[in-house]
Amino acid sequence: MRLINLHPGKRGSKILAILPFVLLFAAYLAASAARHEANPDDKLLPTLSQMAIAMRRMAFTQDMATGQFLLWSDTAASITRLIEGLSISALISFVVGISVGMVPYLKKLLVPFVAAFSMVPPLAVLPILFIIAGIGEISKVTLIVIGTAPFMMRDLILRVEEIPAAQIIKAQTLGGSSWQIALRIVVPQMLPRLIDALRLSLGPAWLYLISAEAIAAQDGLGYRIFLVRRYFAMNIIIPYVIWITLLAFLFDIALRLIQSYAFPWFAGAKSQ
Amino acid sequence: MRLINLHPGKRGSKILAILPFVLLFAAYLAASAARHEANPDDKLLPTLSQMAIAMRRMAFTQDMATGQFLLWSDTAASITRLIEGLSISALISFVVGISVGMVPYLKKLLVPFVAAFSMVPPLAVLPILFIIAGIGEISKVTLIVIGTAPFMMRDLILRVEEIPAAQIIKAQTLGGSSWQIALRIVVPQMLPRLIDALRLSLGPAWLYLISAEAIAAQDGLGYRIFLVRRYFAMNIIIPYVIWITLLAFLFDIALRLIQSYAFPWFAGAKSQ
Amino acid sequence: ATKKKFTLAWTVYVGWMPWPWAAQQGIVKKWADKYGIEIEVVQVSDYATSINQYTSGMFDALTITNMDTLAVPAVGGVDSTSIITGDYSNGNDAVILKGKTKFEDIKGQKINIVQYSVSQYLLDRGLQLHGMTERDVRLVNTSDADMAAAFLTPDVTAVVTWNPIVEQIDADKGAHNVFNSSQIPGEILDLVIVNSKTLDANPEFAKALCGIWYETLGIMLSDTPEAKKAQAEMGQLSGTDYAGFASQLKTTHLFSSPEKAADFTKGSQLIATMDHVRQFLFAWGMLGQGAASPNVVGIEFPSGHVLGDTKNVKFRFNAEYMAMTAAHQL
Amino acid sequence: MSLIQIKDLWQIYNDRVVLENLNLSIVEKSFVSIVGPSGCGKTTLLRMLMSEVFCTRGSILFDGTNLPKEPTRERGVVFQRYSVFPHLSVLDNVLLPIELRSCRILGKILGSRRYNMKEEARTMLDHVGLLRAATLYPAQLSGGMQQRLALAQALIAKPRVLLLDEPFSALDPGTRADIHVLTNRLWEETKMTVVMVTHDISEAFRLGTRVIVLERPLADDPTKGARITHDIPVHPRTKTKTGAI
Amino acid sequence: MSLIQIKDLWQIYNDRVVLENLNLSIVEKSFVSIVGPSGCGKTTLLRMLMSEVFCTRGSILFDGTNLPKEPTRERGVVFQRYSVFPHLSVLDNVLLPIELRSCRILGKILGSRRYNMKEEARTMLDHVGLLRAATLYPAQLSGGMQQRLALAQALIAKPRVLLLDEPFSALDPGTRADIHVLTNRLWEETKMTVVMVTHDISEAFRLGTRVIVLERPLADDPTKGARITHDIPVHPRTKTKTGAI
Ligand SMILES: Nc1ncnc2c1ncn2[C@@H]1O[C@H](COP(=O)(O)OP(=O)(O)OP(=O)(O)O)[C@@H](O)[C@H]1O
Ligand SMILES: Nc1ncnc2c1ncn2[C@@H]1O[C@H](COP(=O)(O)OP(=O)(O)OP(=O)(O)O)[C@@H](O)[C@H]1O
Ligand SMILES: [Mg+2]
Ligand SMILES: [Mg+2]
Repeated sequence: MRLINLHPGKRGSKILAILPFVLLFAAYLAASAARHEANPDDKLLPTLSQMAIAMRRMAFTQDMATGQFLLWSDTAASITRLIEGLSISALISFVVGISVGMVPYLKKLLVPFVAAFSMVPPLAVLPILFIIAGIGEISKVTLIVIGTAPFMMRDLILRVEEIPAAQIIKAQTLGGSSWQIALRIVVPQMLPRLIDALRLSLGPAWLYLISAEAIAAQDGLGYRIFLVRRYFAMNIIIPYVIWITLLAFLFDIALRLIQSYAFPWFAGAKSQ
Repeated sequence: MRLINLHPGKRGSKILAILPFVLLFAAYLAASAARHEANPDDKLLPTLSQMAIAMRRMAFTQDMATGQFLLWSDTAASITRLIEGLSISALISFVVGISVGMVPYLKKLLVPFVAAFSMVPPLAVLPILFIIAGIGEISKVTLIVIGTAPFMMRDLILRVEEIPAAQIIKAQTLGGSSWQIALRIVVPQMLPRLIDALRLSLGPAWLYLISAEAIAAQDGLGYRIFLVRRYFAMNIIIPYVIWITLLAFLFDIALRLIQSYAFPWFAGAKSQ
Repeated sequence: ATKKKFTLAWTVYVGWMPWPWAAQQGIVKKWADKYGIEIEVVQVSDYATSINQYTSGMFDALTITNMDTLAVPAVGGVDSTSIITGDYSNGNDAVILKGKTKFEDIKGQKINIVQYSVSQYLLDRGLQLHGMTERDVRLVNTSDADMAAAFLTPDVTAVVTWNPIVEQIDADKGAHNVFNSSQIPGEILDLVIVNSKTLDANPEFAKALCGIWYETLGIMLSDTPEAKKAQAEMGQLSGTDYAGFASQLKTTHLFSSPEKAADFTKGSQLIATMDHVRQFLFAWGMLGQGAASPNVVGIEFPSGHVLGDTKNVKFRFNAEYMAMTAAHQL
Repeated sequence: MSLIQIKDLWQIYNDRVVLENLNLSIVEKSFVSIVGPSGCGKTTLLRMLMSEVFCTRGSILFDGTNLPKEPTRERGVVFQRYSVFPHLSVLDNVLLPIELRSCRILGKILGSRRYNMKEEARTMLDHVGLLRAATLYPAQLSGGMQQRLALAQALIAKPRVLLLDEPFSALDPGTRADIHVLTNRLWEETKMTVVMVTHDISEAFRLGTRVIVLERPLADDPTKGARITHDIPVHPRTKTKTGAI
Repeated sequence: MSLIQIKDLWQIYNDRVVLENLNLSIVEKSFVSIVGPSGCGKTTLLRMLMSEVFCTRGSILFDGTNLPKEPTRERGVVFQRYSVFPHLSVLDNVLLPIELRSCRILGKILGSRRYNMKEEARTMLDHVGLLRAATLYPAQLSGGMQQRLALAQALIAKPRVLLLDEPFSALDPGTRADIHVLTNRLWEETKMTVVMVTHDISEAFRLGTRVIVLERPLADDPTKGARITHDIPVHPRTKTKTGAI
C-alpha cells in the first residue's frame, strides 16, 4: 500500500494525537529532574510541585498588597482588554469594511490607505502610541485595535467583494436601495465572516495585549509575566503561558460555537 | 443612481487614493508646528527638517563608535535576520506541511499538536527561548521561526488538503508512488502557495524581529527604535517606522513578482 | 469648584516603591486633601515610557534619575524641578562578570547592558576609574527584564544592570560583582521631579508630595512591626517578598530624613556629579542633535549656581520643600 | 407595441467587437429565446438589458424611453447560479422583494403586516411547489428547487420583463423537464415578457415564442462581432412536441 | 472472459443503503454506460472500481483476482473536473505517466531519453487534436480541450480499463458532439474496456455497447438501495444514429 493510503484506526488516531503531548511532558520532567539533580535551586525548569505551589499562591491566596487573587484579577484584566480591543476593532472593521466594499468611491479613497497602514509594524509605533494614547486602559486597547483592525478591514473588504455580483444585481432588480442591500443582503452575510476574521485575529490580539501590558499596566497576564521575568520566576511564567494558551483555545472554540449556532445557514452556503 | 453604482473616473480615483495620505501629512505638519510654537525643543512631533537632519546623519555619517553608517548597517542586520528566519520557517513548514497533509498517520500525529502549539503566544515564552537559544543571532531568528512557522504549517496542511482528491487518485492511476506524487504533483503546486503563506507571515515576522531586537541586540532597525526611545528621539523613530513600512511593502511586492514569474500557471489555475 | 488634579508617575524600583504603598494606605489622599488638591499616583511598567510621557506633558511629576532628567525632559525643553532627592544607589547598580574576578578583565568583552541608561554611566565611570574607555568594550543593548535570563546563557559573560536583577545574577555561582555604585556613592540619584511651570503655579503640590514621602519613609524605616509589614507589602508590589525587598533596600541609600536630603542637595558634590553626567551625555550624543558643547542646557543648584547655559536652564535642583518639611512647615 | 427596442447596438471590449450593429424589437408578452455558440455575446446582451454593462454604441429603449442606467424593479433576472440569497430561508427569500418595497428604511417588516405578506409569499411558493421547503435554507435545496425559488422570487416582484441567463443549464435532464413545465405555466398565467438565453436549442424552441440565433461570422476575427443570423417565430401549438431529452 | 466481476455488492453509508446487492460482469473490450437519476450511486460504484472507496459487503474481482486495495495503473480515470494537473503544460501532462514509470526516484526525466518520450507524447496529443496547444497550461484551455487532454493522459498510461465519471457533462453541446466522435475513435482503436457514468441518456446509447440503468425503488426510503433495473445491449451499427443534439 502507498503511504498516503494507509489510515490509522480510531484508537490508533487517538493514541497518535496525544503522543506528542506526552513526549513533550516527559521530556520536560526528565530535563527538570536532571537540572534539579545538579542544582536543587534551579529556576529554569521548575518541578511540577514548584509550579503547583506558585499557582496555588497566585490563584487562592489573597495578595497582601492589593487584597486580590492575582491569577484571577490578572485574567480578568487581560480578558477585559482583549474583548474591548477586539470588539472595537470588529465594529470599526465591520462598518468600514462593508462601506468600502460596497461603495466604489470609498473603495478608491480608502483601500490604498488601509493597505499602506496595515504594513506599519504596530510594535515599532508602540513608543509613539503610548505617548499619544496615554498609559491608561486606552493605550492597551488601542494597540490591539491598531494591530488587528487593518487586517480585519482588508479581510472584510475582500469578503464583500466576493459576494457574487449576480446577487447584488438581483437585489437591485428586486427594488433594493443601496442602504437596503447593505442591511438585508450584505450585513447578514458578513456577520459569520466577521467571526472568521475575529478568530484569525485572536493570535495577534494576544500578542499585542502582552506587549502592551509589558510596557504600561498594573495588572494583566502579560504584566505578571513581564514583572516576574526580572526574578526569573519560571515557576510562575510556565503555568501562566499554559493558562494563556488555554484561554486562547477557549476563545477560539467559543467563537466557532457562536458562528454555528447564530448562523446555521453559513456552513452549507460555504461548502457549495 | 444608487451609491453602489456610482464610479469615480480615472482621475477622480487617483485623487481619492492620495487624499488620505495628503490629509495625514498635513495634520502632522500642523500639529508639529503648534507644538514647536509652544516649546521650540519639543521632542514629540519633530519637524520635517529635524527628521531630515537626523536621517542624513544616520544614513551618511559614520558612527563615531563603530565607524558604520547606522541606517544601512541596521537595515542590513534586520533584513538578514528576517530572511534567515523566514527561510528556515518556510523550509520547515514546507516539509512538515506537505508530509502531514499527504500522510494520514502523520496528520493524526501532528495536527492537534501544531494547533495547540500555534496558540502559545511566542512573546510570553521569550525567557525560555533565551535559555535554549542564547541571546545572540540564533534567538532572534528562532523567535521569527517560532512566531511564523506554526501558521505557515497549518496553512500548507490546509492547502495540501485542498488539492482535489480526484487529482491524487488520478496520479495514482498513472502509476505514481507516494514519493513521486509528492515530488511531481504536490510540491510544485504548493510552491506558489508557500509564497502566499510567506506574504501573510511577513507582518508577524517583522513584529517578532522588532521584539527580539528590542530585547537584546547591537544593531537592527528595531534595536535602534528601542534604543533612541530612551532619549525620546522621535526624529529618528518616525523616519525609521516609515522606512520599515516601506521595506515591508517592497518585500511584499518582491514576493508577488516572484510568484507571478516563477509560476505562470498559478493565477489561471486559482481563478478557475 | 473642582479640585486641581495632579499626576505622579512611578515605575517599579526599590527606591520608588513607597509611592504606590502610600497611595494604597491613604497617605496620598490625606496630604492631598490637606492642600485641597487631588493626586493620582500612576504606575508605568516601562521606565523609558514614563519619561517620554512626562516629557510630552502627560504627567506633572515623575520618579526619575538625575541623569535621565538631564537627557530627556531637559534636552526636550521641558523645564523640570527636582523637589525630592530620595536616595542614591549604593550598590544597586553593578557590573557583573562571569567567571572573572577583576574589573580589568572586562577589557575586550561584550557587555550586555541597557544602553543610554544609568548602567552605561556606571560602566563609564568604572572604565574611567580603571583607566579605560568604552572603546575597550563592546555593548549589546539588552532589556532589563531579560537580563537575568540572558546571564544564564553561555554567550553572555558580562552584564551591567540594576536591582532586583543584580541580586538574581549575584546568586549565580560564576557571577562576580566587580564594580558597583557603592564605589561612586551619591552619583546615581533617584529624584522626584515636577514640571517647573506646574510647580510655580501650584507649590502646594510639591508640599503635599514632600509630606507624603517623608511620612511614608518614617513608617517604613522605623524599627517596628509596621515597618516590616510596609516593606513586605512594597516587596509584593514589586513582585518579590519581604526578604527580597529588604536586601534591595540595603544597597539603596535612602535619605531617611528631609534634613539629610536637603543638605545633600545643597552640597557641592552634587555639582561635580552633574558635571560628570553632562560630560557623559555629551560624549554619547544625548544632549541633542547639534549640541556643540555640554553647556547647551543649564542646570541650576539650590545655591543659585548654574552649570551650562544660564539662559536655557531646564533642570533645577530645589531643596526648599525638603527644608520646609525638615522645619515642620508643611 | 414593442416593450424593448434595440437600435444599432455595438459592444466592443478592448478592440474585440463582441456584438455588431444589433437591431431587435421585442413585443410585450412574448417569450424570446436567444441561442448561439459559446462566447458569442448572449450574456453580454442580457447584461445590457439589465443595465449591468453599457453598450459602446447604439441605444436600447424600454417602453419608449431610454433604458435606466441601473437595474430596476421592472426587469427581473434569474441567473444560472447565485440567484437566491444563501442566508435567507426559502420563505424569507420570497418575502424579501415585498419587504424591500414596503419598508424603505429597514427593508424588513415585523408584526401583523408581516403576516399578510407571508400569506402572499406562501401562495407563490405553493405555485412553484416549494411550500413544504419554506423553512429550509437554499444550500439545503437541490439545484432544481433553487431555480424554482429564484423564479418565485423574481416573479413576486412583478417585473415587466424577466431576463433569464441559462437558468436551467446546471440541472439534470429530469429536473429540467419538470421546470420547463413550470416555466411554461407561469409564463402563460402572468403573460410576462421573457428574454431567455440558453445554449440548449431544444429548450429554446420548447419554451420560446421566438428564437433568435446570434453568431459571429468568423470565430477568430476580432473585428467582426456577432449578429443575428436567424429570427425564427415559433408557433404556440408545436412547442410541446419539439425535442426529445 | 469478464474482466470485472461484481458479486453481491452492497454499499451502506450511515444506515442509508446506497447500492443493494449488485451483480455485474463486464467483459473485456466492452463499453459500458451507466445511467440513473441523480444520487442513485453511480459515482459510488465507479469509485469502488477505482479502489477509492470500499464496499460494505460483497466483492469485486478484477481479471479473476480481488481488486487491489488502492488505485493502480491498470485502471485509468477521467472525472468531470480536476482530471489534469494545473501546474503542468499540456505536453508535460501527457509526459507525466511515462516519466512516472521510467524514473521511480524522481518521476522526472532529463536529457536525451526525454526527447524520445516527448515524441511519444506529441503523437498522443496529435491524436486528440491538441498538438498546437502543447505549450499551454490547462487553465488556458477550454473545457472541451481539457477533457481531451484528460483522455490523452489516461490513455498514454495504457490502462486495461478506463473509468469515466460524467466526463463530458460540463461541456456545451457542440463541443460534446466533437468529443463523442473522438472517444468513439479512441475506443475503437485501442479496444480498451470502458465504464462510463453519465446522466445523459443519448450519450449513453451513442457511445456504449451496453447501457446499465441504476435506480432506487423508492427515492425516499433509506433501507432500499439502488439496483440494476435495466441492462440493455446496444448494437454497434445503430449507435451513430441515436439522439439529436
Ligand atoms: N468585461 C469584459 N471584458 C472583456 N471581454 C469581455 C467582458 N465580458 C465579456 N467579454 C467577452 O465577450 C465575449 C462574449 O462573452 P459572453 O459571456 O457574452 O458570451 P456568451 O455568449 O454568454 O457565452 P457562454 O455561452 O459561454 O455563456 C467573450 O469573448 C468574452 O471574453
Ligand atoms: N462518503 C459518503 N458518506 C455518506 N454518504 C455518501 C458518501 N458518498 C456518497 N454518499 C451518498 O450516496 C448516494 C449516492 O451518491 P453518488 O455520488 O454515488 O450519486 P450519483 O449517482 O453519482 O449522483 P449524481 O448523478 O448527482 O452524480 C447519495 O445519496 C450520497 O449522499
Ligand atoms: Mg453566457
Ligand atoms: Mg456522480
